[in-house]
Amino acid sequence: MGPLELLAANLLSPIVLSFALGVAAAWVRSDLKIPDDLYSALSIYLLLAIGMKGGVEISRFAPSQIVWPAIATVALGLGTAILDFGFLRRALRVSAVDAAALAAHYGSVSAVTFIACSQYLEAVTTPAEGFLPALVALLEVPAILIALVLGRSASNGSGEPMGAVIREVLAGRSIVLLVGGLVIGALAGKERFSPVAPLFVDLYRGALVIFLLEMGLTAGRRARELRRIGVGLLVFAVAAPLVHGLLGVGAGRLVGLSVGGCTTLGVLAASASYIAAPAAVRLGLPAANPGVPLTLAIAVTFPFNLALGIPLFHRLALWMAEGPR
Amino acid sequence: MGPLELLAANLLSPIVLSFALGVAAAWVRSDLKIPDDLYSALSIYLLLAIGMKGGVEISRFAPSQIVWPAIATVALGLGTAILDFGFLRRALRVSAVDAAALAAHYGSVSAVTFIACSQYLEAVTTPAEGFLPALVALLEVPAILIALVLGRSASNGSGEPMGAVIREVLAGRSIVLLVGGLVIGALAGKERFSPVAPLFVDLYRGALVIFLLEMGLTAGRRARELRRIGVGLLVFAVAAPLVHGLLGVGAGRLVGLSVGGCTTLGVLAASASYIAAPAAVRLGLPAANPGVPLTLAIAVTFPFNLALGIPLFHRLALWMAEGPR
Amino acid sequence: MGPLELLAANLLSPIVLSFALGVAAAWVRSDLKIPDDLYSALSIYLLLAIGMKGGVEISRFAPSQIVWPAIATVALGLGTAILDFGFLRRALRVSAVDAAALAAHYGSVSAVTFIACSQYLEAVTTPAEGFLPALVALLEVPAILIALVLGRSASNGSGEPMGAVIREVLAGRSIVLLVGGLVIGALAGKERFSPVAPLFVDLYRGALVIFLLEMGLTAGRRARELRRIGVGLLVFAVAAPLVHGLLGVGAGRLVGLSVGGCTTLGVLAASASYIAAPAAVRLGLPAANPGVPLTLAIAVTFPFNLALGIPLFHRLALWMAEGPR
Amino acid sequence: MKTTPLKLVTVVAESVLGDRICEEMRSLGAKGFTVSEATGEGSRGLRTSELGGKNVRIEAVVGPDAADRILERLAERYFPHYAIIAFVHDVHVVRGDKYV
Amino acid sequence: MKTTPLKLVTVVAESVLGDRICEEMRSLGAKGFTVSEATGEGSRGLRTSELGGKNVRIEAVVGPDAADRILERLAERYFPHYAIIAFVHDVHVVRGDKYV
Amino acid sequence: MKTTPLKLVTVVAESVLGDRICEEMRSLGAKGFTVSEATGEGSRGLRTSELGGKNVRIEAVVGPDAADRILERLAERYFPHYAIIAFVHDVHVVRGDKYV
Ligand SMILES: Nc1ncnc2c1ncn2[C@@H]1O[C@H](COP(=O)(O)O)[C@@H](O)[C@H]1O
Ligand SMILES: Nc1ncnc2c1ncn2[C@@H]1O[C@H](COP(=O)(O)O)[C@@H](O)[C@H]1O
Ligand SMILES: Nc1ncnc2c1ncn2[C@@H]1O[C@H](COP(=O)(O)O)[C@@H](O)[C@H]1O
Ligand code: NA
Ligand code: NA
Ligand code: NA
Repeated sequence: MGPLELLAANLLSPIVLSFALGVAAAWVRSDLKIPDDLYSALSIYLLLAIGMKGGVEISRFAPSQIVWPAIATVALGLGTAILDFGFLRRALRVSAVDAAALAAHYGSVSAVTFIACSQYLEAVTTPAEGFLPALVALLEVPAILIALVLGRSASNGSGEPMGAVIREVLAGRSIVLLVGGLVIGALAGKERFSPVAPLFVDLYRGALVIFLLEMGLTAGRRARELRRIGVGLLVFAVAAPLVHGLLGVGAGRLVGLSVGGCTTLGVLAASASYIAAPAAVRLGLPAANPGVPLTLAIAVTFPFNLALGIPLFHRLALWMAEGPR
Repeated sequence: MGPLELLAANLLSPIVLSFALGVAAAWVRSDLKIPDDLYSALSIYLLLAIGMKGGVEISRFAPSQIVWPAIATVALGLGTAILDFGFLRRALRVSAVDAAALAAHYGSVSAVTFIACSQYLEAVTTPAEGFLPALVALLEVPAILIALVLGRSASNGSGEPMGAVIREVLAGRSIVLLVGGLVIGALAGKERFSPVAPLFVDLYRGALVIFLLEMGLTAGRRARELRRIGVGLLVFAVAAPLVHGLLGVGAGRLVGLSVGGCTTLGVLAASASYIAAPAAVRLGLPAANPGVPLTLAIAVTFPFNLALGIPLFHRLALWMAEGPR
Repeated sequence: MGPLELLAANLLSPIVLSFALGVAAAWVRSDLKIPDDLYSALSIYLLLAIGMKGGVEISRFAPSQIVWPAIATVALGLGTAILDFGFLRRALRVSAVDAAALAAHYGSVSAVTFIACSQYLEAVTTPAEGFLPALVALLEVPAILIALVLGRSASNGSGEPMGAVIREVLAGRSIVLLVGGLVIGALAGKERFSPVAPLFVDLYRGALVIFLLEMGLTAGRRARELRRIGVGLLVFAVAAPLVHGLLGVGAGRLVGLSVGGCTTLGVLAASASYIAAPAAVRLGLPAANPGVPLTLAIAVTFPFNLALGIPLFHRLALWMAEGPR
Repeated sequence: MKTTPLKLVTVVAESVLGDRICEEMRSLGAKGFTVSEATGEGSRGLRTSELGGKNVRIEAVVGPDAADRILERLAERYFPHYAIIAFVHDVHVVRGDKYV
Repeated sequence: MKTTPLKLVTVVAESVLGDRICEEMRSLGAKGFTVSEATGEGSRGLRTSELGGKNVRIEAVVGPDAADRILERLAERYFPHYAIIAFVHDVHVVRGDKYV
Repeated sequence: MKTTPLKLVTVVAESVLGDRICEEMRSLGAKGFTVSEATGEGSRGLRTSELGGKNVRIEAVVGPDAADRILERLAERYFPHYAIIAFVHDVHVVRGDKYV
């Protein structure tokens, strides 16, 4: 498939269309609402599923194969957060707490973007390393921590004590489910995992359709707030994923990941957190405006990555692997 | 299979039995309760699933094959609503607003009855046109609108402005999910739909079992209110589906639908709305008693169609197609 | 497989690991929370599923094959409850109402422990009689009733009238769903059940993983209360399942059940109720402390049976069948 | 706006009592009530939403006599053994004659 | 602690009115409101959580004039046809000038 | 019916504060509290139930001193940066000595 076909393939996938349906429903102010408990149930399910699937695969790799990608991932998290913080302070003159809040969101990761990327790679039959879910867990935390440190030192640190915030992040449900799933999968192994595969593997993609419907509804509702956000920040919400994605693909290449792996690392770096980061920032940097980063992450960066970023970083990874064709 | 066996096959299907279990549980005042969010989750799932499956199929038909069935469907919606309104006013001397409320419910459609009908047709291996889900969406709205107009002109129109009510109906969740699902299915196409089929196709019938358990619980609870409803209206709640069903099967025959298609159109016409119509009537005709139409639709007409109407209209469609045997 | 391998196989199964993850998450005070409605949805699903699967199988047995196991089951329920009550009164000097409350919990049954046992038997390819789910329903009620009678006569019966409590137990959701599912399965039969099997059979084990995550969270939270409970009761919470399990396996042997059947009857007798019993005891014996039996059942006895009891009673059943090897 | 001075009785209790308390209220003169879900903590420990541990929060607008009767009944029947709190305060109610 | 005496308006109504009542409140001077779910029973029968039968419970801290205007508007527009109850009482509010 | 006059403190706040506010209340003398879910709107915008945007509604029956201490603490620690409202009013409580 050429690049345009890959793009089309992505745009016409049920998950992207379902996201669009959610946006449209919010736009016509439909009374359609995904029940809160369904949303929670789906996120628990999806996080546990990627964890467990990753855990089952991870035993096939030697630790030595994983250590460099892991280091690259942590470096990406720290690097992109510091980069964003600096850029927002200097170029956009954002206050220290707000810059730190944005850096925490954008340096961290969105697990759903990761899942959408895996679906895309499956659809275009490009395999990726089985340990990638472990990298999602690794990428989630460092950016949040460094950003909180940056924001608090610049603002004389009001908010909860840093220790309490770190505890909150590490015991947060996305880490617990991802890491817990990895451990369960690794301990159970392929054979004992197979009886639960009908739920955790076969239904995975369908569940994502419903989850993205809710993401679309939320993005559509939040889109109304975009006009109150300055154009500088809107540009940031598109530029950041591009730059992060480029760094991510490059880092993947550097540590020897496959094309699928490079694509995934790029997409991970490009994605912005909307679960772990908001909660941590609210407690660690209460003076930061909580609405702006969340709106940008959900209503701009997430759809950007979902629709364009994924095929783009795939293209980039191909190009790095094979040279321009 | 002969007619009695078809009836038995229907009555012993898990979905009919599950409805009966719900009724029984309500009757013994069990503390069994389907959580609200599960009910909402299941209706979102079922509406999206019929939409998407219909959308995938619809591309196999030329628009010219669909246009006449579509016109017949709209005519059915308008016709049955006007018929009901006239009958209720004249024969039963129901007040204008209450007659209009009933006409809105009975002229519109119940998506779950449609699904039960599809299951039945599959079980008796009678195929039906793939575009029928689109007709569900088409049949939902016209009756509600005409009934509101009739009721409001007869009662000097209190309630929300008509424009607002129309907007509310069209942006209501059942239309959004059905039409949205159709569009997603049509755009994605069979191949891209297949990864999500394990959720949206394979689990469909099982999900219906749980949904009908809740319908049974609700019907059972509402059945207690039946004794406060006059016998005329009770007769209406059985006569209306019979007459509508006959008209629906006939209309299907007229526009050249298959036996399965005629059955389905009959069942659709015979079914009464309990989601879209109640909400619209509450806003458009607030003076109407909201309890009576809902109780009749759920506690009389729905079980009637589920248990008897579906095999009956199937029989009728067979008879029209093949003549009496 | 030798006994140690069987134990390992059980401890490394995804459901046991998932329970452990829940305990760990509660221990680190994670914000992970299974939504209430998801918990209810899963219990409805699991109860209905075991009921229906049992109902489909039950038609393959003659009533004469089931009557003795049924009698043994009722006797087990009554016997273990009376035994526990006497032991708690005499040996541990527990007050009459509290002893009765514990006897009601421990004489009754936990459906989830039954399910975990079925999974285990499948994993070790040991078949069990298809009518066992009916025994779960039978074992649930008698112990609760006899314990209430014992407790109320010893304490001059405050609380709701006994008739109301019995009604509440029999119309309780676990009985309604189990018995209702059995009837649906038996009436529908294998062929009509097959379209709903993808939901009720294939997803069963995966659903259990999520359910056990919640059980683990609850057990973990309740574990903090264990230090307030005397050591005598803690010993009871382990000794009771051992004694009951031994009686159960023996009773199974006596009435001619297979090794799988004996194991299951042992596990059923060893398990303690945490749904039906707590509700009934709260109404029938309001003076009893409701926290202690629930904490013991969930935080001690359930994990004990899940991790150790199941393989142990399997071993015991094997030994009784084949003699020591 | 013309309003009627009445009493609002609020009860929070373990959920197993929900239907019973509503029934008591009805029989003691409440013309209606509103129920919502809650969790809570009190002398009988944490009542989280876990397995059977939820609370119900019941409110009824009633006349002063009915308020008294309801509190009396609750105190007598449910306070000894169940997790429950009940309090009352004055409210001004639209179309208040409907509720006495 | 310095607090401001204000009014708390509480409305329980069938859920189809939820957004409309919030809108009315806003337009009549409420600077905010809190909404929760409820079920209930009243003269229009049981409003359980079944199909479309839930209630919303809306609270707004407002000044006395706004309270009056809100009750007036609700009584006029919604009391004739809808399942609804509304009442008001005095509260002491932290940082109360924010809400008038 | 003998009741004790006490204070009911009601707090509605963004949900991330839930556990913290309960903890503050406990440490300042509340013997119990009741928590429910809510959504709402205020000066910090709409707090719908979407992603992280819910509110908690916390009520505690306390003596007048504890009420004062609680409001003081909330005003000092949480009002500057968080979405929160707090108010207090008089209630008459059954078995009220339990709560002071
Ligand atoms: N001081 C209080 N203020 C508000 N609610 C309370 C208070 N004490 C108890 N409650 C509520 O009443 C329930 C039962 O209390 P108790 O009987 O003290 O365990 C608790 O779970 C709380 O929801
Ligand atoms: N006396 C009352 N006390 C508390 N809530 C009430 C009362 N009467 C009615 N309600 C609530 O208001 C709703 C509508 O009442 P109604 O318009 O009387 O049917 C009911 O569903 C209850 O939630
Ligand atoms: N005037 C009000 N009346 C009732 N609740 C309010 C009011 N203002 C704010 N709230 C609640 O308090 C939360 C936080 O308010 P705020 O800090 O003003 O954004 C809102 O989400 C509402 O739930
Ligand atoms: Na990132
Ligand atoms: Na119809
Ligand atoms: Na037992």
